[in-house]
Amino acid sequence: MNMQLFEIVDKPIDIEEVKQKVVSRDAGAILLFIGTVREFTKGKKTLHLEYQAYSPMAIKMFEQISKEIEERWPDVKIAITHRVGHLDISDIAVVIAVSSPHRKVAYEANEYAIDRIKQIVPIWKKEFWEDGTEWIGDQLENVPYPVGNPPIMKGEFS
Amino acid sequence: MNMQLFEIVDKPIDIEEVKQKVVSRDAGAILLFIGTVREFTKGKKTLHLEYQAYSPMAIKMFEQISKEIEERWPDVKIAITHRVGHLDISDIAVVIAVSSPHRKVAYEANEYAIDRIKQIVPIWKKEFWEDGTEWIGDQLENVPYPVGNPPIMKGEFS
Amino acid sequence: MIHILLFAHLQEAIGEAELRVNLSDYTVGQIKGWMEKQYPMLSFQQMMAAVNEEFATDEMIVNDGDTLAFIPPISGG
Amino acid sequence: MIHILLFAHLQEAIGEAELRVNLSDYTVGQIKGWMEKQYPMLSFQQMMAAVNEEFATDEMIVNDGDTLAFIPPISGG
Repeated sequence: MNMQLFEIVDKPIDIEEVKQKVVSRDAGAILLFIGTVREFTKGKKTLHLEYQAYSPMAIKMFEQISKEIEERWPDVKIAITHRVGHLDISDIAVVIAVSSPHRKVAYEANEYAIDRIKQIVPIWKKEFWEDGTEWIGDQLENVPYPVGNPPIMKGEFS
Repeated sequence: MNMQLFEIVDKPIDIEEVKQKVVSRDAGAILLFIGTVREFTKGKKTLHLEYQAYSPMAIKMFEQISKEIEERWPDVKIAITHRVGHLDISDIAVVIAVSSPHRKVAYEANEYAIDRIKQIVPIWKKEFWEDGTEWIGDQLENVPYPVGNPPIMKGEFS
Repeated sequence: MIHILLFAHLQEAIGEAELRVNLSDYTVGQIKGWMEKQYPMLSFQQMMAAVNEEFATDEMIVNDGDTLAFIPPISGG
Repeated sequence: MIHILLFAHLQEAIGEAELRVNLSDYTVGQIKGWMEKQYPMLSFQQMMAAVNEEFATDEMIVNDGDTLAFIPPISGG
């Protein structure tokens, strides 16, 4: 079985495979977040997407998010797979699997993971519309970074 | 494709199948809650479980939960499958699939669904330990019902 | 004639999943009392009940042909 | 010699995914200034950067053999 907990892939993601990585006899809850390509964003129709990643750094950032989660919720297991390349509407861009003895923590840790991915993991999305294309960043969806610094936690520069 | 959104089954649950029921071109997030059989609860070792359901009423209660969610979060789609019969450690007891254009709502609606399932859906779990068995109810895990009334919302008796 | 459905520990204690009894037009609360007389080791007063698959109060009348289910504290999910 | 990695709109605008330049021992901030001279249509001052796959401040010095990646606003997930 593939036991790399954090992956960037250029093929469709098998959600069952990501889930298997967090299965545990101690788990009472497994929470899977599946990010899918939405057709309409603010009324604008997306034809398809392209994702690009700085893969080795993205993996390191996934590991850092995992470490942050372990500090907050020690009993949680987490696995993340993000896809790159061409994605069509309803295709899966990312799967985050979290297992925990109790469900409340699974929801919290999973949501924490996706929020942090959107803050610190170097992955970019290019939207293809009927009237053009654009690499998405703070222009449309994300908050601009504070000057000169990413919105990350202290200790990351050590 | 099986499009019954709410099911009680006596075979292993296929999470991919439950997920497919909520796939949508409008969805940016799909959240799957997977309830699994945990080996230890409060230090006590579970050997296996048995679930029993009042199936037709359980399906009605799933539909009611869906209706409550639709009122609160109109863009959400939801599907629920619960398994009954003999379950071993790590087996899947329940899968709740929620899709939504935006992720925040997917987390909220999914957690709402599992909380409500534990309040109003007539399903019972029997624990098998090394030293005995017990049908689980308020004795161990759940809050006792207020006298004479289930903890449900107004309007349900109409 | 009404149908009474039993689940979980009730089903095991009584040894039946379903009873058919001549208790039409009694209330849920009255039928609970009757059950406690039949099965003195079991307690029904604080137990939830459903008539025809909908939660029911103790005051609800159970009509001929109805199904009354006793719902012990649930533990699904 | 240092490696500069370019992604997203930077990669498309410059037409390269990687540059090799003789800018060892300069700071990230100084290299940003150099890039803006080379590519006046692009803005680097407020952009995040990473040295050897770790986020880096403008004051960090980039050594010979290091990899400096410019990280435009991200949009993964």
